[in-house]
Amino acid sequence: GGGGKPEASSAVTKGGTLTVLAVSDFDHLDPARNWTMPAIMFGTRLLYRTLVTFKAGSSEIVPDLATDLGTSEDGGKTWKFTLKDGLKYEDGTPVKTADIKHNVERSMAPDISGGPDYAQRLLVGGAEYKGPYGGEHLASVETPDDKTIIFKLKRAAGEFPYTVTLPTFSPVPEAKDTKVEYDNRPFSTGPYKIDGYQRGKELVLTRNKYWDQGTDPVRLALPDKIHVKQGQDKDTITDRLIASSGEDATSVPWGSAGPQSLSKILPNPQAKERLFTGPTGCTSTLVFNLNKKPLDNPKVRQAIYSAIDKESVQTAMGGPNMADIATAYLPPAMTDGTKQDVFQIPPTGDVAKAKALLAEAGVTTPLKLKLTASTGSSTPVEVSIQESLKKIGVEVEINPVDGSVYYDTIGDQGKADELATYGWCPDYPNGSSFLPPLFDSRSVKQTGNSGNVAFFKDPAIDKKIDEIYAITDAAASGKAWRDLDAQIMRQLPQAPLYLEKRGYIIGKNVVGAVNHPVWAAQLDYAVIGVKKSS
Amino acid sequence: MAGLVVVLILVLLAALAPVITAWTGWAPETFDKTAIDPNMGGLPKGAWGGIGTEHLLGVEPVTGRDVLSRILYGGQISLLIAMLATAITVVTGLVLGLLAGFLGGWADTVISRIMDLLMSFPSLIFMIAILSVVRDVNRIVLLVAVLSVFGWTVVARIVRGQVLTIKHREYVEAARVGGGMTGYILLKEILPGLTAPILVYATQAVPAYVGAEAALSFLGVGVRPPTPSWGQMINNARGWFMTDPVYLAVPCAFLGLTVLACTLLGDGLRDAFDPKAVRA
Amino acid sequence: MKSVPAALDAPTVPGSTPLLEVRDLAMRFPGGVKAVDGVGFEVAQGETLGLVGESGCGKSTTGRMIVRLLEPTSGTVHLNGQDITHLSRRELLPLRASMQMIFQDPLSSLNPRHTVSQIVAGPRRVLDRDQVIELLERVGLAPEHADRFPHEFSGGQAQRVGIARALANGPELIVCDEAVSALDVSIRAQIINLLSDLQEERGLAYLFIAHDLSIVRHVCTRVAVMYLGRIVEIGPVASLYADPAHPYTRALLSAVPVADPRIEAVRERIVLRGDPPSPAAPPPGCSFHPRCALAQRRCEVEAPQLREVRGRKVACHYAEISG
Amino acid sequence: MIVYALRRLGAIALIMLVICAITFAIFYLLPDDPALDACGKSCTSARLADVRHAMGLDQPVLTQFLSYLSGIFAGRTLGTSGLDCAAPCFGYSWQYASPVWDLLLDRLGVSASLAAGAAVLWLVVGVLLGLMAALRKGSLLDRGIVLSALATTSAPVYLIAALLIYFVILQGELLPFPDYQPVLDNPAAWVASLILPWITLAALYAAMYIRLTRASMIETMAEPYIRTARAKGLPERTVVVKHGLRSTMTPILTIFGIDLGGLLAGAMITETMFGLPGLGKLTFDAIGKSDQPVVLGVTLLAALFITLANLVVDLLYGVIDPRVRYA
Amino acid sequence: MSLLSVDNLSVAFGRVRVVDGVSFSVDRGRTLGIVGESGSGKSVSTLAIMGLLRGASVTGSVTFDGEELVGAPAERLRSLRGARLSMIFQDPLSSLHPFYTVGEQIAEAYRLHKKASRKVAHERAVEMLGEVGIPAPRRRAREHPHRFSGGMRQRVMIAMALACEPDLLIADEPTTALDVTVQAQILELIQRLQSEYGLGIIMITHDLGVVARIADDVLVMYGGRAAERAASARVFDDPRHPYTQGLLASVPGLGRGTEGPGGGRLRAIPGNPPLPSAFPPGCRFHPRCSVALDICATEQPALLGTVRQVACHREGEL
Ligand SMILES: Nc1ncnc2c1ncn2[C@@H]1O[C@H](COP(=O)(O)OP(=O)(O)OP(=O)(O)O)[C@@H](O)[C@H]1O
Ligand SMILES: Nc1ncnc2c1ncn2[C@@H]1O[C@H](COP(=O)(O)OP(=O)(O)OP(=O)(O)O)[C@@H](O)[C@H]1O
Ligand SMILES: [Mg+2]
Ligand SMILES: [Mg+2]
Repeated sequence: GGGGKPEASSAVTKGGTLTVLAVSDFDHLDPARNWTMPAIMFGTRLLYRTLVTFKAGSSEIVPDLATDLGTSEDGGKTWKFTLKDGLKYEDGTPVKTADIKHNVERSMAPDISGGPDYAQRLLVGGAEYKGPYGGEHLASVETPDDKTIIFKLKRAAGEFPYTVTLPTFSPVPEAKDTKVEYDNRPFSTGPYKIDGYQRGKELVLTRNKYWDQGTDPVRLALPDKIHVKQGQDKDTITDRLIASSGEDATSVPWGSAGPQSLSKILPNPQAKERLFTGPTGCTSTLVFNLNKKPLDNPKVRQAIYSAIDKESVQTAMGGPNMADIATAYLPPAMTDGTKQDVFQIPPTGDVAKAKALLAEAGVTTPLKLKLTASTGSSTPVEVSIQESLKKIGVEVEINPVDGSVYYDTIGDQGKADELATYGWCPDYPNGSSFLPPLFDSRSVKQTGNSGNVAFFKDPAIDKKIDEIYAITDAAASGKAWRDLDAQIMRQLPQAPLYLEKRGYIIGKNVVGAVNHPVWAAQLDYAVIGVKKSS
Repeated sequence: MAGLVVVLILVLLAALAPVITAWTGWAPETFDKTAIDPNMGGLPKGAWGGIGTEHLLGVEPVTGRDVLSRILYGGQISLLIAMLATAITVVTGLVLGLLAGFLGGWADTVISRIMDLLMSFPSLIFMIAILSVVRDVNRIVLLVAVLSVFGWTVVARIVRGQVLTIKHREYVEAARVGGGMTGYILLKEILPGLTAPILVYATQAVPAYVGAEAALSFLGVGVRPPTPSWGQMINNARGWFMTDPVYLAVPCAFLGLTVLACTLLGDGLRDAFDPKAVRA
Repeated sequence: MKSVPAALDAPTVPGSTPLLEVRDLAMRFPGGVKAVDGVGFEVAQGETLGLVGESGCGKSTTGRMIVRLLEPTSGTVHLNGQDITHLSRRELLPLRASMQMIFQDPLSSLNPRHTVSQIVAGPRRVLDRDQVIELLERVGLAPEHADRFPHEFSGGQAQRVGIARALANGPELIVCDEAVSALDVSIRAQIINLLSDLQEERGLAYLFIAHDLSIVRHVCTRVAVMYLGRIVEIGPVASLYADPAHPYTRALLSAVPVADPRIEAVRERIVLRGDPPSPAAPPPGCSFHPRCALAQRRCEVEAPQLREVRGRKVACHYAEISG
Repeated sequence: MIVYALRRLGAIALIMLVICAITFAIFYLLPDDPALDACGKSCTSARLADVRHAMGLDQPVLTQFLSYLSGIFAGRTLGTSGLDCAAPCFGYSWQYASPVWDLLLDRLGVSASLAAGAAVLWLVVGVLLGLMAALRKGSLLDRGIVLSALATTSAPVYLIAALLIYFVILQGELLPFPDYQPVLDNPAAWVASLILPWITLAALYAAMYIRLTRASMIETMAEPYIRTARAKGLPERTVVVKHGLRSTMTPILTIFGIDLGGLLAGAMITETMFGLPGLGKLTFDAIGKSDQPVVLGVTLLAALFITLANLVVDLLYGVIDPRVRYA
Repeated sequence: MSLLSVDNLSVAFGRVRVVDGVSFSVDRGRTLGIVGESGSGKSVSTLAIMGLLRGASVTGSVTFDGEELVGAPAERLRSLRGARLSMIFQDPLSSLHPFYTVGEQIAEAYRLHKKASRKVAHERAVEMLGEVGIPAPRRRAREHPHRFSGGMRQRVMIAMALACEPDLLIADEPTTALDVTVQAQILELIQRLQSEYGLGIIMITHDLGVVARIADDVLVMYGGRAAERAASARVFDDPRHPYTQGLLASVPGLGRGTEGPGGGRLRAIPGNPPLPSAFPPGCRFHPRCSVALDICATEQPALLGTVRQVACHREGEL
């Protein structure tokens, strides 16, 4: 338990107003519905505390509301947490475990839709439960007293301490529950409370005087006020921050800088200094539809993988500032930084090897394959793959599909083309949030697949997954997931392409900016502050 | 007629896009990694947006795709959409306007009410809503359809108004007295009088639709990549205009040129169709 | 083409059907405008009937109903004894040949986008090019005019084209709606001469609508005077001009200025009071009574019927004393 | 006139009903399912059915439509958790967790400010320049004005906005970035925050109005009654302003009404570029998030404005032009 | 001295000279009738006098009450217009502004020239409406022109022209658009007002009957030039110019009793009037003239004579 305080000279920078320039509103701030990466961070860093959370700028977990990272006595099927003393809401009333249970329950109500579904999937009886508003309660969450909460799970889950970093596991007192409209004004346990929220226009946060820094190992709560201005134009935000004049000097962007922004920032040393870039923790892949011939042959998959010029793909993404080259599924944040690379193909591809593999597999060229591409996203990537494969006699036809039906199309065994581009971002930096969704054969359905869109089925892998689930020791499970990554990689149901990075340019007078590796490289609002503009 | 010449050149360029790109060697989708600087966010190498002997109008940032090639193919799409939409609005508007004005009575009532209704629609909202919600439909067809649905009323209004005045002209009555049947009167007496205003309208509608396509692309509901269109190019280039102004200037220049040429063409046509103008 | 000598005073040879017979013709426009209200007359072959009256009294409406540009509200139009009032456009086609119209504004009655030969040949292309040229020459135009467009013509020339178009079908009756009103004095005389030459040559009958009484006197055999949608007096030119029986006819005649200062200086003039009332709200009784010097009580309540007075028909209660 | 106005209002009500029905039907028929968006990332079919039920989307379209209509007049309760939406209830935005009507009212101020200011600007600039061009027809000034109008028409709105932002705010630092303030709070800040959006929005219209005014004025100045005014010995200024301009304004007024009515929601690009939280921006965001109640609400509001603007114009027309009589 | 004397007035639009050396004069209480075919330059001459032609070059001399108007400052002409020189036009509907009440339109000039208050000017407007024979003038002054009939509108125009008690009234075809009965009313009105106010009048018309009825002197114009100018009785009794003769012969007489009903041909002038852009050389009438000589095709005849002036080479022979 209990991590140390992050080292920042808070004395110098406490106070002031931090302005956040955003293109649009948060999808949801209701902790039961908040499931978009940076928004989870915004909510849990500033407005509601969870049982466990991440350290500033790090993927390491520390207890937040809870006194420790949770204990399990039956190999990970039952988890128990105890609340710290002196935790209060913004009106001074004490935080009770029943409030956490209430929020977990309401996250399963159909009205309160859209939030993370881990609780629903893991808790006993979660799948059938329809929320507390009809008067029913979930027996698998027990609150024997105001300080203790016990979760009973369907399966062993060694990663559960990570799961409870999600906002589902923050308290919402029943008395303050305005149901759907809670989204507009979550009741604060964090260092700030909502002073005004006009959705799509602005959100103003001011200090929550009942928040006690003494109970909080992570949050510094430097600015007196946080002002989120929504509805700004994307390109204009970058221009304003480069100029960084007036109020813009104490502003940060909500969204990351695109290539066109980078082209403005990078040549300008004064602006480049203020660019903070970090990995998103997501891995982008090329999916092979294993139902289709000749992609059922691992040799063919390996040939295609070998032919891809990943450097070209990287360029299409906006260059090294926007993406790193991926050689494994698990992003570096989950491999303790060790770089795994099973095949050791050079970044620009190995055409000779690819051709040899194709020949070995007995494939006659030209081979015609279809690649589904979302019209809304980065088609340049698909085009660069098309160019690469041309060199080994594989003719790729790009099949553009509207962005809104893209996932439906590739997740449908009847509709999916041979190839598709895909990406996976874990909800927390634990292999359980990454490899099982992508490769567990038990989740494969006829339609509506998400994650395992290669339709990969290997009982050995499924078995291995269950084994790792039960490991409660963090280091041991980490190692187990890495080995599984390599094992799956050898079969290559999906080909890792790149690891997306995101950069944020901050105003001149913003201090303490650090990208958070868990939440899509977004600046960590726990420690950010502003200098008094002198 | 400078307008006509420029319009013809633009149309010809767009139509010959495959030939020209075969000659320059750059297809609209082909990447040129060597033309851009990946460490500068993908900015084209060279001062003028990568303009040089290799890429005559420079390259697209990030991808290094050839701007000339994309302009030509984009022109195909932009002009195709604009011309199709114009053709459909003109034909629909003409037919319905003629019917309403000429037949009068209930036909007029029904058509006029439909026009009232369509004109009361906040068309932009509606277009965006439909364009964003309808999926998996050919975007070009959809764009043309949506633009046409709200566009024809303008033509119909012009035509109806003209028909109402022309219908009682003495020369139309003279044709009636001379035994002209409805078809003859519509086609030979009334329609020729409409050609001038309609053609002038059409020359204004084409650039307007190019602009509308561009605006819809800006709002994210226009033509989807990888298909290029001028509007989409301008939209993409907007964020680059400080670091790569040429990339923005090129499609803007083509759009502006189209508008200007069409306006001049419209003025020219107006004169050419004025029976009082001297015939060469 | 048969040629019939111009009938003078006798409109119809007893027993034979007149070329045109109009009975009780009425036209009511939307808004309750009684533009024409029970008009009846006959036109014999080869004769010219003048139709005069103030602006808005329904002359054009009458003419347009006869050529079926307007559908009458009630009443009948007989052409050569055949009732054409309600024939469909197609049924009317064979009859179009015998009935034509010449319009007031020569330029606007020619389609600016058609050549003269297209215009003259007509929608049904009844003439070939040679015949068109022949006809153009007859109305005083040159063969090279055939390929010109209307805007290249002066008013007089354009009216000649209009006349040629009317002649193309070989009509028996031509409705001339103010056919010369828009023309200059010297040109007007040319056109009138042309019309009377053609009448003589081809035995045409004219319904000559005009407001210029001196021209009507010159070209017509009989005249009908209209007031507010009705005929108030109809009869042979000579007697009507010499001795008008209706007070309105007299006022109308006296208002026409004469191109002779000496006559003008001594002429007795009846200047009518006020304006013609609107056909939407005609006065009760005799519609002329508010402006009439002879009006009595009776005129305010009882509408006079057309009756025989001094060899013509007059609609006035006091026609006898107004002589 | 009053009878006429009332009859027109009746027709407007009918048009609104039809628009409402059509819009409703289109959204219902289209494959875009708002429940799918609300359901979230990992949505099972059972969960989706629950969400659909909670949002009332599982009812027949006619039932939904009728309850929508009755909600406008009587208010209604929505969802399984019993949300209250008071009359006038134009639906409920699940995205913003707010009755649509409240959202519309909230955004109206910005859009009205933007539209009104831009309208005044383009009317003044357009008519003045058009007038100058007309009175100096054929001169260098005329050509200059006509050409710049033409150039402006061919410049996309977002380009104008981008250039203004870059040169006036970022490079010139002449103005702070627009941060909308209601006019009553701080009139100076209101103007400062809207001046560039006004220019952006007005530019295209001003160009159109220049051409319109010019053509109309040239026509009017050839009217015989202008000759009469001159024959009376009136000074040229009186002739132009009192006799010429007044007639010229009639056709312009008609188009102005139509443009103004359509502007309310048509300022999407301008609002987006300048981050103004108006109705256009609301719509744009709502469309992006399949927030159909909001789109429906804005559509109705905008249609109402268009029809009302037309009515006002027609009535004004009667006041300006005494020949127009309404029965 | 004449009230208005016009001497050698020429007007050209660009290189096209549409009026060429026209001279005439008008005295107080007298009426000059100008007749001629369409395009013969009647309107242009009078508009030139009023200073209302834009973009035309006007040469010659126009003296009004001793004051030279050609080349006078625009401001001076403006102060005369409407005050001492008035004009009425052919189409009374389009010549009245549709948006202002007739009272306002009449009062406007009065306020300007007489520096009168709004109220006084309105009273004057009402008075003038009564004067021109409009019943219930006080009520009608507040109505808009479209509520008036054609004849009434022309009365309004006359009231407007005479409100400031001008010295000269130019009437450009004031009755052409009107019915004969209404025309008779208007002519009578003009004559009455002339004797009341002692007006000098220029009456432009196509209609020889109108000239015969009210003109004291007649100017016959052809192709932008004066063909004949004399006292009215002389012109009608004994026209000297072949064009004048032709013109008179073209009109079927109502009171002359020469032609029978439905009978006879009119003696029409052949051909068409020339366009200003293609005026024939020499005498402009010669292509249509039945008595033309060779000289007529080359030499322009001068307007000669004292009591009567005729511009014809054969003047005196015929
Ligand atoms: N289509 C129509 N709709 C309504 N009223 C009409 C229509 N046509 C004519 N009228 C009215 O009918 C009346 C008679 O019109 P008509 O044209 O027959 O008169 P007219 O005697 O020919 O007059 P003018 O000498 O002015 O040509 C007028 O009051 C006119 O306003
Ligand atoms: N503003 C102008 N510019 C050029 N030519 C003009 C202009 N005004 C008149 N004209 C020409 O001058 C000639 C004389 O015109 P004017 O109006 O004086 O004729 P008019 O005798 O009054 O004829 P009408 O009887 O038709 O009124 C015409 O040929 C006309 O085309
Ligand atoms: Mg008529
Ligand atoms: Mg004239």
